[in-house]
Amino acid sequence: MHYEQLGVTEGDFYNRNFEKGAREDTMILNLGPQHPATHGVLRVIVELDGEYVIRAEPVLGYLHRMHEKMGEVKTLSQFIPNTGRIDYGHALGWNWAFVGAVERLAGFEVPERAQYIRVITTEINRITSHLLWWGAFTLDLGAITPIMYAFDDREHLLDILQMPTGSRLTHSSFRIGGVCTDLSEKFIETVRDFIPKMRERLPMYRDLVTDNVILRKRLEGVGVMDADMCRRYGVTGPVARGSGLAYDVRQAEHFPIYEGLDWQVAVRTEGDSMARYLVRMDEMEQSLNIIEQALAALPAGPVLMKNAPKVLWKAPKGESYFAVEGARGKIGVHLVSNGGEFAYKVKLRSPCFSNLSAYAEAARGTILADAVAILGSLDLVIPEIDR
Amino acid sequence: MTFLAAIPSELIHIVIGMVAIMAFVGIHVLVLVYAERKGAGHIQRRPGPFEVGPHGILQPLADAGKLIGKQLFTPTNADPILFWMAPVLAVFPVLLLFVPMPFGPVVTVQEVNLGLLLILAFAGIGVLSTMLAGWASNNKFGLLGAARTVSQSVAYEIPLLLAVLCIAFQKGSLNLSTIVEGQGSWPWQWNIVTQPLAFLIFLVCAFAETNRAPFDLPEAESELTAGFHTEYSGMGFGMFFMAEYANMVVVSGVCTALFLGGWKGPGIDGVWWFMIKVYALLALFIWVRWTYPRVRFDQLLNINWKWLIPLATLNLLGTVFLMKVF
Amino acid sequence: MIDSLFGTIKVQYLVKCDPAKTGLAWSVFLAQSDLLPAVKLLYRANYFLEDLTAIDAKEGYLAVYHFDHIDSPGRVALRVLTSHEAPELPSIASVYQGAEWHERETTDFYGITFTGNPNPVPLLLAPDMTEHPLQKTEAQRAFLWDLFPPAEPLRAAADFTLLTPAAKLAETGEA
Amino acid sequence: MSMIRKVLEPIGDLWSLVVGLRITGRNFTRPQVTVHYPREQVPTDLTDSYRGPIALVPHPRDATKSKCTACMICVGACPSQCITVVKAPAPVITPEQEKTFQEAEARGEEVERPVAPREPVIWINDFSLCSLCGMCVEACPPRCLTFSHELNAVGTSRDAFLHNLLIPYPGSLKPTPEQVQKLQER
Repeated sequence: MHYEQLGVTEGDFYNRNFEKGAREDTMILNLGPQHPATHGVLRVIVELDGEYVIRAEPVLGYLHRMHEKMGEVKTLSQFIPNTGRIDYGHALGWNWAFVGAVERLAGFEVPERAQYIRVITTEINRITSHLLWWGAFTLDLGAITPIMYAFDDREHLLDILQMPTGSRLTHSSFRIGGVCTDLSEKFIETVRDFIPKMRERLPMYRDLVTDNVILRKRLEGVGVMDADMCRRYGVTGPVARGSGLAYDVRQAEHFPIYEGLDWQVAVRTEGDSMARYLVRMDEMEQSLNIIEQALAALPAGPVLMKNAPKVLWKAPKGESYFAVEGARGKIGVHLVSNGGEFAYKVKLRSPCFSNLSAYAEAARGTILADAVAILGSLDLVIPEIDR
Repeated sequence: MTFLAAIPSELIHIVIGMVAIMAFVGIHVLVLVYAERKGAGHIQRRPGPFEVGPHGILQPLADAGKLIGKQLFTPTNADPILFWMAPVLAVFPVLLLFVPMPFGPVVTVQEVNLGLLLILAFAGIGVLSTMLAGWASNNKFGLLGAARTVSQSVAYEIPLLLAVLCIAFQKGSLNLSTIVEGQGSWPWQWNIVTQPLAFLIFLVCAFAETNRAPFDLPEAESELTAGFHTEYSGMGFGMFFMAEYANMVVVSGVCTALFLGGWKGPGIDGVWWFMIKVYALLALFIWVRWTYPRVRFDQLLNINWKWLIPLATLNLLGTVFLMKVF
Repeated sequence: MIDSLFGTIKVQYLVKCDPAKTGLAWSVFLAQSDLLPAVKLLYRANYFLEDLTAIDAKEGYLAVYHFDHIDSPGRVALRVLTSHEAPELPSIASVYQGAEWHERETTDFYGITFTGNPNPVPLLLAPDMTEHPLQKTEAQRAFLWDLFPPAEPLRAAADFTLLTPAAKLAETGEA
Repeated sequence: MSMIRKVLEPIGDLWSLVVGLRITGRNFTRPQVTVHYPREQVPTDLTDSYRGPIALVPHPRDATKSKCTACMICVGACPSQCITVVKAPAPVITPEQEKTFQEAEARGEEVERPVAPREPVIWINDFSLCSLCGMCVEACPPRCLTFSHELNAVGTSRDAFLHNLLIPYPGSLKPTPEQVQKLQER
């Protein structure tokens, strides 16, 4: 009421749009774009009846960079650094999806050693991503210490990942037809040393957080998503696997290296936040298994195919779709080429985008603290949603 | 000189006591801020404050200087009177709570017959300040924080009272000094041995009443940004901060007096035993905060209504029954 | 599988692709009116929506819907053409709620209107923005037959000429 | 049975709280993992793999020069257009020289006219735009570009990030004022 006297209409376009469906006796609250629980610049408008969330609507676009347009104005290999910046958590997954799409379009055969290196580095990157999520999620639930322990391990993993990729966050070490650097002896040695250390840390995480009664009571039965809901929203990744859908792109799309290794797809059937949590904790262990086996089976050979495309290389005409299991779900790159050095169309399928679209339904009727917990359990990386 | 002689010595006693309390609270807030940050740091395997002074020992002073230097900011459409009354109301009742605190055999500002009652009564004012702060800041997060405070504090005062009543019945007094006198020097002579359940209930309620993690819902950072003090800047925030730490000292002190034998201990009785026990409890407060996640609002109330109140009532009835029998 | 699933629908063009070469298992061209029935069939067959985008070509905007299956993976691409002048498509958000955001995103990028979208406001771009960044100029646009390499369709409508090169079309026209 | 479980469950729950306290307590006594940055540095074997701002590899025979031939491939490869390379101009031929050349040619001798040296005169990397992707390093035909391990590329102005690579790397990263001016004129 004061705002109208001041000549200010309350809220912006999205607020007014949201208010159209609101009840008279409720409070509309903007969580974000600057809010501790939204991990970046996501904004969620919620309609609250007391502490109960009646409706929620995520508002996106605060970190929109139009990567798909950049894909059309940069040559195919020049776009690789961009893919490392779509999702800061699991940059190599995006790297792989893009170079995979180009390789599939051109029909390139990637050297086997390069494929192994891709598997190893992507899995290390997946663990760093899950550790980041684990810390941030427990922070959402009010436990401040776990993130520090997670970052302790994550820093070691980033040191390791820095050896082949040269950077600590926005890795972009995959190239069309291979990878840019070979694994050093030191890398292999350090990873071998680190795996048992990490295996010792995981029980500590379990005792400190997973088994904690407060956390279990906060997550069990909260934000239940059933399999049908996952399908309707295109939810993938650990979120879908927490709802009993045993869908992992690593298995579903027949990745040659993964098929030769002994590992399981982590699945839980409860569909609540705790199931999503446990799936990710299991995945860290599975990733360690994969890394260990892949290191043991690492073949010798070149890491980049002969005649790997140069900057001004013209891709053949046609289209291709390549999907990778990212830390957050199915990363897909749809590439259409008209035979030029630029892509005619690049579509980046972001897992977080689809996962977040289910949030409005999952959060309906929950208490505000649960809404925050569900948001955290989806493992959102905002730059990936906005692209 | 005749003028001074005309002042009743009681009054001088109280004035000196109040000044001493203020100094005590001020120093303890600074020490606790440092201890908490250092403790959090070491639990998380980092150094904590390190740059200001040796091992960051001057960090609380620097923080205080920063807070004092900041602009005091009243949000648009806030109620300025209530808005600025709240932080004042948060700090001053807490100072009064130290009046009947039995630091040592003679080191008490004023022995009050109904000391326990006085502490419980004035502690209730803290809720009012939190509620006013949330309400007056014209902020939705603040409002939610205020609503949470009221239901949380009101609910948790019941088991707290019931737990305290057990001791009061057992010792037949509401005077804290008398209660301490009634306990022996050795740990097995303390009330915690006869009333372990009351001690646990008191401890849980103490966490809730002081808004400390895992019950820090009114200022739940990840949900309500900063809850009731979202809009406070500078010393307005600083006073809430002070009140929180002063409250911690008070509940630790009361807990020590009621359950842990107060100033009594093996060897020579005295203030040091009281302070050692208070610091141990404060360390527990800090330790717990950096270990657990936050409970949810309905769970918080469920713990209270479904567990603490029935248990406290049963405990009280049992105590009364046993006292009648023996 | 898809050809039997879409038995009741008048499919314009249906190709079985090699997933190792294109990543797709099936590529289907549909008329606008057949989109919603086809999507309903896919939903009943437990497919999930992967993404939705459009390709700006000379003939118009080609909206591309990617679906995949949890238990028997194989990507299905549904393609529907709409004109540059009045780009409009039926919304599938009533079947796949997740499509709501994808449609809003496509509206932002290409200016295609999805009739029936429950909340048709801009998603990623500013609400007051009128440009659609992924639209191409007429010179940049390519023909669809130029983008999609020729393939042997399992089913094709007689009047479907989108993927026939213009030269060939002229040839057959003369003949 | 369920009754017993109902009684035991809260005890187990409370025990999980004690376990949590034990873990944080144990960590309290362990040494810190923080590196006190200005006083300590991370070990150099970590920074050796770090890809910092690009630098020119010194020529094996003359360390003051590089093998760069100013072929401009790196300029085209860069996704962010952050590289500016200017070829050395052809030497100015004075009329007298020209005359001698012509005379020599008239005599039918082989004349070696001075040509532009195949080297850069300006080699500036705008580090504020660089994304450290390594496209230039990989594209360079004589392999004369490399990543430095410089962690502390900081500055207080935009000009400070115009790295002049012709000045040998462990030294000043700043271009000379004339070069900055030239760059701005272009």
